[in-house]
Amino acid sequence: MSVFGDGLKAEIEGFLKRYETRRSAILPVLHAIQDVHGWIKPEHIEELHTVYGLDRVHVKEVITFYDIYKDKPVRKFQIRYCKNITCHMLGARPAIARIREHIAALDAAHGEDGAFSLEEFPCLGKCDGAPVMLVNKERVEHATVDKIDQLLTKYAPTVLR
Amino acid sequence: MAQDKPRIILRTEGLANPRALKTYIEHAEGYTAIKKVLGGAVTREQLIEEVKASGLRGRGGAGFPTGLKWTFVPQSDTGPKYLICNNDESEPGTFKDRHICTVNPHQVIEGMVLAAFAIKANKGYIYTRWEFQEEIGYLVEAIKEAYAAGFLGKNILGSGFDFDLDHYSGAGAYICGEETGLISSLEGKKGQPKVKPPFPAVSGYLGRPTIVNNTETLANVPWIVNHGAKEFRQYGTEKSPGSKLFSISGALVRPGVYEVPLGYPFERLVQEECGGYLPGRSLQALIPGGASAPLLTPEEVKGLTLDYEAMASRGTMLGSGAIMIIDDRQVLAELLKVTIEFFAHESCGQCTPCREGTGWLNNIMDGVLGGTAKPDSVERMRTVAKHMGGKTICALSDACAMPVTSYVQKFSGQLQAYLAQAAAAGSHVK
Amino acid sequence: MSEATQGQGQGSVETVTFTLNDREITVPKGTTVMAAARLKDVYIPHFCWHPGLKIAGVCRFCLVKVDNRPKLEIACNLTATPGMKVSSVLPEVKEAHKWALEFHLVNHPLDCPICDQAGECKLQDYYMEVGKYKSEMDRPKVLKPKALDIGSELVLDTERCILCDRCVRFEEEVTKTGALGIFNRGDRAVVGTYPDKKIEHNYQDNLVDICPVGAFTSRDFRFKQRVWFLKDKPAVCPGCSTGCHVDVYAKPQVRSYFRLKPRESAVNGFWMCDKGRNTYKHMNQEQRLRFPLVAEGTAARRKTTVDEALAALVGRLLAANKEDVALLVSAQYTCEEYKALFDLFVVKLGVSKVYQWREPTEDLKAFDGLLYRGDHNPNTRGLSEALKAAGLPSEVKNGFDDLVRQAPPLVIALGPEVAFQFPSLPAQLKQLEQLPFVSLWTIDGAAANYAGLKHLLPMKGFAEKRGHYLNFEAKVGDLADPFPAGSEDARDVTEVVAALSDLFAHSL
Amino acid sequence: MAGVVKVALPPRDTNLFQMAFGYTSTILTGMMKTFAIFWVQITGKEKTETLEWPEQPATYSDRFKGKHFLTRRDDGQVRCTACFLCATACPAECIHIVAGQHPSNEIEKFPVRFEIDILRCVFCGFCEEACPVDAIRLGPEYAMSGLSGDKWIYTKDYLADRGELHGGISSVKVENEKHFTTDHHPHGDDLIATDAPHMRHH
Repeated sequence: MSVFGDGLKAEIEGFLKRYETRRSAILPVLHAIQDVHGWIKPEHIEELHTVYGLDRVHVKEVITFYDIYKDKPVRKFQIRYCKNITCHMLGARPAIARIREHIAALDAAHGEDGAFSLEEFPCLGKCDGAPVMLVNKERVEHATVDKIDQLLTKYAPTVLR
Repeated sequence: MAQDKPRIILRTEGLANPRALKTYIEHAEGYTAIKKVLGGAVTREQLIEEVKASGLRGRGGAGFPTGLKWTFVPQSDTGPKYLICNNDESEPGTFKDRHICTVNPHQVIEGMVLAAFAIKANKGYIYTRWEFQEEIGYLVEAIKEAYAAGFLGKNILGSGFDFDLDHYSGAGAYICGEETGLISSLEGKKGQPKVKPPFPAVSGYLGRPTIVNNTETLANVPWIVNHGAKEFRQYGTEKSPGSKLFSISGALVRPGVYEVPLGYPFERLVQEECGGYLPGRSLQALIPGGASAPLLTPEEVKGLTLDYEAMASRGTMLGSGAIMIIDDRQVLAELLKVTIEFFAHESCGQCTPCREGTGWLNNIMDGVLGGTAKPDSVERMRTVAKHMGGKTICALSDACAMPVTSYVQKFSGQLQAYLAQAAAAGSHVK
Repeated sequence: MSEATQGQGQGSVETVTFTLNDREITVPKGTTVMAAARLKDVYIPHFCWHPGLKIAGVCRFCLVKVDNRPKLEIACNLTATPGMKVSSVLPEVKEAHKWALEFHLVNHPLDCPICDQAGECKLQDYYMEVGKYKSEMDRPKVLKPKALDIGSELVLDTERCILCDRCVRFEEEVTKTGALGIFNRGDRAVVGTYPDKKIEHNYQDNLVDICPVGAFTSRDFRFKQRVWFLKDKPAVCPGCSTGCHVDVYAKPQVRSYFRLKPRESAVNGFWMCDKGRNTYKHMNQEQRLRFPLVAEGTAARRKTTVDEALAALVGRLLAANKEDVALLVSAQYTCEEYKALFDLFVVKLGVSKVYQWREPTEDLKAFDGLLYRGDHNPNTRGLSEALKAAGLPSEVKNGFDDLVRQAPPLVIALGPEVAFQFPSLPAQLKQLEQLPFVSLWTIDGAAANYAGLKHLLPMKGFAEKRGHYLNFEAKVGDLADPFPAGSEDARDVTEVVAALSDLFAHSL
Repeated sequence: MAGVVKVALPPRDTNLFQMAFGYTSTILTGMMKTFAIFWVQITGKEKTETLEWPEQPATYSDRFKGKHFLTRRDDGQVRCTACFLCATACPAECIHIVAGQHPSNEIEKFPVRFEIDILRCVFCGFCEEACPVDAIRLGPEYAMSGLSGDKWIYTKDYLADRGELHGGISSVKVENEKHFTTDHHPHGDDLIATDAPHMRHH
C-alpha cells in the first residue's frame, strides 16, 4: 500500500520519467509531495527509496539543504516573511514582531497547533513591494505592521477573535 | 541618436494582456527572429558573430560576454548539450527577471531557441526560484503556448531543428543562482557549486556541455537578431552596450524595474523614473549591485552612471542591476547584520573559508549588536573578510566579504560608535 | 585506482615539465600539481584531497601561487602545464595556509585531550607547521552532536568534523554503499547517515584512516592508547589471500598490539577490510599460547621450556618409523617456514604423509569485489609451491579428514594463526585430541583448553617473524621488520626446525 | 682574537703570619656568632625556628610539590579525562592510566584506572604542568614514609579521596570549559592561590 495517494503516485512517476536521470526528479517530486501533504514524512522518504529508487541519503540531503522543504509537521498557514535588506529598511522587523505576538496569543488560546507558523525568510525577490511575505504560496506585498492584523484576519477570521 | 529609453526587453510592458503569445507576436516582432535564423537567412556562425559583435554581456551579475561564452562549447562534441536559463534571481535586491516573466516571457523563450540553435542544444531548462510561484505559472503557460504554436518541440518551423524546453523549480537556496550550483540542483543534488575546471560549457549538466544564461541576457538575443548588433550598440556605452533592467528599491516614491540604456545617470533614474526619495528622506548609502556589492557613500554617488565601468572605477560592481537605496533613517550596523546573516544562512557549506567565515562574521555581528563583542571586533571583521575572499569555488565567500569590507572601511565610525554604545548599554534590542 | 582519473596517464609517455618551488619536475601529461608533488615527495598541505578518491576541492587548503595568475589556486585541481611556475612556499601562500587552518579551527571543539586522533591529526600537524599563532576566534562555537554510534566499528563526532567530504566520497566511490551524506548547509552542515541507519560493511575502519581529523574514530581502538606511545612496522595481513600490506601498531615494551592500518601498495591500494584489522588480537598476551605444554607418558600435561619440549618431540620422532609420522600444515605460515619444514621432514627424514589443514566451510571463489577473499589464508599459493618443490601433491585440498581417518601415531600440526577465520577449529581440535600423539604448533591460546593435545609449541605471530607470503595472484608480501615476539618462548617454524635438526644431529 | 678578556690571577698568599691570623680570626668570629645565638635562644630571649616534628606539624607552601592528588568535578567525579598527557610528560614513567568510555557522553573519556608508582616519582611536577584540565596537582603533603608492606602505588581512589583531602578538592577552573581561549592561562596565579585550602588547616 502506497503512502502516496493515486494522484500523487502518478505525478511522481511522471516526474521520474520526465528528466534525464531519476535523481533529477528529486526536487519536483518533493515539491509534489509537500503540496499534498504539507511536509515530507519519513515514510515518504522510505517509499521513495524502496519503491522509486531515490536514495534516502540523497533525498535527506536535499530536504535539509533547501529552505522550502520541511521534514517536520507544518501548520495550516505558513508565513514566510522576508527579512532582507529592503524589507528590513521598510519595516520588516516590527511586522515580524507583531506576527509573533499573534502566534503567541493563538498558541496560548488554542494550544500548539495554531493556524499560523512564521519563518523569517532570507529573501523573497520582490523588493519593490517591500516588506513582503508569503502566506503558503500567496505573495502579500507591503505587509507593514499596521496592516498585519487585517491581513491575518483575512486568512483565519475566526481564530483571531 | 536613437531613442533615449529603448524598449529592447520590456516590449510588451503596459499593453493589455502583455504575457500572451498574441501580444508578443503582434506588438514585439514576436518569433520573427527564429524565423529568420531557422529559415536559413542567418547561419549559426553568423548568429554567434552577431551576438559577439553586439557586445552583449551576461546580465546575471558577472558581465561575461555572451557570444564568447557560447563559443566555449566544444564544436566536435556530437552528444547531447543543454541550455539552461538561469531564472533563479536570488541576489537580494534583484527582481528584474521576475518582472520579465510577468511582462514578456515569450521573448525569453525565443531567446532560448536562438541560443540553443547557436550551441546545438536540443534540450533546455528554465530554472526559477520557488518563491516566484506566480511567475512559474506564467512561464509554464508561455511554454505551453509556444509548443502549441510550434515554436518549441521537434522540427521547429520545419527547419529540422529540435528544441525541448522544460521548467524546473528551485527550493529556496541562493547558491542555486551560481551556474554550477544551479546545475547541481537540476541534477537533483544539493545546490553546491562544482569545482572548476572543467567549466560547464565543457562538462555541465550530467557531465555534458551546458550553457547557463541569465533570463535578461537571453531576452536580448531576439532583438539583436532582428535589429542587428550595430543598432544594439547605439544604446549604452562603448564597453557596456545595450539597455539594462534595473531593480531599484528602498525609500522611493516608485520603486520597481526600469529599462534604461547602460550608462544612464543614477540621479536621473531616481528622479525621473522613481519619482524621487520618499518625503523627508535622503541618501545615506547606496548598494548599487545587490547585497554582495560594496557600498557607495553619497559622495561617491555624485555623477554616478549605471554601467560596468563606472562601478568598477568606484570599487564596486553593477552586478545584476539591483540598486538599493539606504536612506538616512537606517542603522547601518543592523543592515550589515542582515547582509551577513543572509550569506551565513545561504553558504552551501562546501568550502571551509566560506562556511566558517560567513558564520564567524555573523557570530561577531551578534556580539556587536548584543553588546558582547570585543572592542577590536570591527578590525577582526576586516581581517576575516580579507582572508575569506578569492579562495573558494564560487563567489559567495567574496559576496559576503565585499560588503563587509566596504561597510568597515567607509562607515567604521558608525560601527565603532554603535559598538561602544551597545557595550555601554550592555544589551541591544533584538 | 582513481589516481588514474586524476590524470596520471595510462601507458602514455607524453610528459609535462613545470617548476614547483624552483625545482623542475617532469610528470605524465594531465597530472595535477598535487599529484605531481606527491610523486616527487613535495608536500603540499591538504585535507580533502586523497589519492584514492575523486577531487572535491572544498577544503581550500592546498592553495599555491602560479606565476602570472592573480589569485592563489588549489593544487589538487590544477593541471600542470608546460613551463608553469608554481610555489607552495611563498610568504603569501604560507599566510593563506595559516588562514585556511584558522577557518578550519573556528568551530572545531579542540577536545584533543579526549580525541583518539590526537598525535596523528592533520589539524595538529598543520598547526605545528604553519601555525602556532594566536587564534582570533573569541566567540562561542557552533555545537554539534558528539560520540554518535554510526556503525559497528565506528564512532562519529560531528563537532570535530571539518566537512572535507572524504568519507562521503569513500562511501560513494569505493564501497559504493553511499551510506553517508552531508546534511543541512553553511556552518550547520553535519556529516552522517540517514537517521537510524548505520554503516554496515566490511570496510568501515577505512573511514577512520581517511578522516584527517578525529571525527571518525575506531570503536576497537577507542581510548586504548595514545598513538604517540605506539610503534609501527610494516607487515602483511594474514586474514585472507589478498595479503593487504599493512602497518602493525604495537607497544613493544608491554608486548601489546593495538591495531593494523593499511599501507599503500599495488595489492590493496589505500584500503583494507575490517576483518583483516582484527588479525592483531591473537598476538596479544591474553589470547596467545605463551609457553610449551607437554604431557610425558601418562603424566598430566605441564608447562615446560622450549628446549625440553623439543627434546621430547625429538625423542618421539627418533622412536617412530617415518611411515608413522604425518604433517598437518595450515596455509598461514611463510614460504621460508614451509621450505625449512619440508627440507627436514620430507627431504631429510623421508616423511611422505603431508596433509593440508583447511577450513572445511571455506568458499575459495568468494570475493567481495574489493579486497576480501574467500580463501582466509595468506599463503595458500606459498604452501602449494613448497609442496610442489618437495615433490608432493600441491593442489589445494583439505586433508584434515583424511588425516583423522588414517590416525597416524605421530602428527606434527602447524595450526592456523588467525583462529577466528577457522570457525571449525574447535571441532577439529577435538578430533585431534583423539589421535595418539599430536604436536600442535600454534599461537592460539585456546588450544590449551584441549587437554588431550599432548604437545603444544607456542608460535610467533605474523608481525614477529621474517619471511614471505604469496597472495592469490602470487604477488610477494614481505614480512621484513619483525617486532620482538610477544612471548619469550614463541618461535617460528624455521627456528623450531633448526633446533630439531641440531637435536637430530646430536642424537645420531 | 677580540673576544678574549684577560683576567688577573688571584693574589697568592705568601706571608704565613698573615694567613694564620686571617683564617683563625674568621673561625673565631663564626664561633662567636654561634655562641651568641645559642645564648639568646637558651635564655629564651629569641624564639627558636626548630620544630619538634612530628609532634609539631610543619606546613609547606601550597606550591610545594609533594604528594599528588586528583581534583574533582562538582558532582564528585574526578576531573581527569584520561588524556595521557601527564603519563607522556612524566620522565620517570610512573603514571599508569587505563581509559574507558564514560556512561555520560558529556564526559566521554575517563580514567578507569589511574595509578602513580610513587617510588619512581621524582616530584618534578611535569604532570601538573601537562594537564590540560587541571586534574592532577602536587600538594603540600611531604611525609610519605612507610613500611615495606604499605602500598606504594597510589590508586585513583586514593589520589582523589584520601583522608587528608577532606572529601576531595575541586578546581577553580570552569568545568565545562573545554576550549582554552587565548587570554586564559590554565596555570595562572588564580589557580595556585586557591587550589588547596584544605591543606592549610592540618
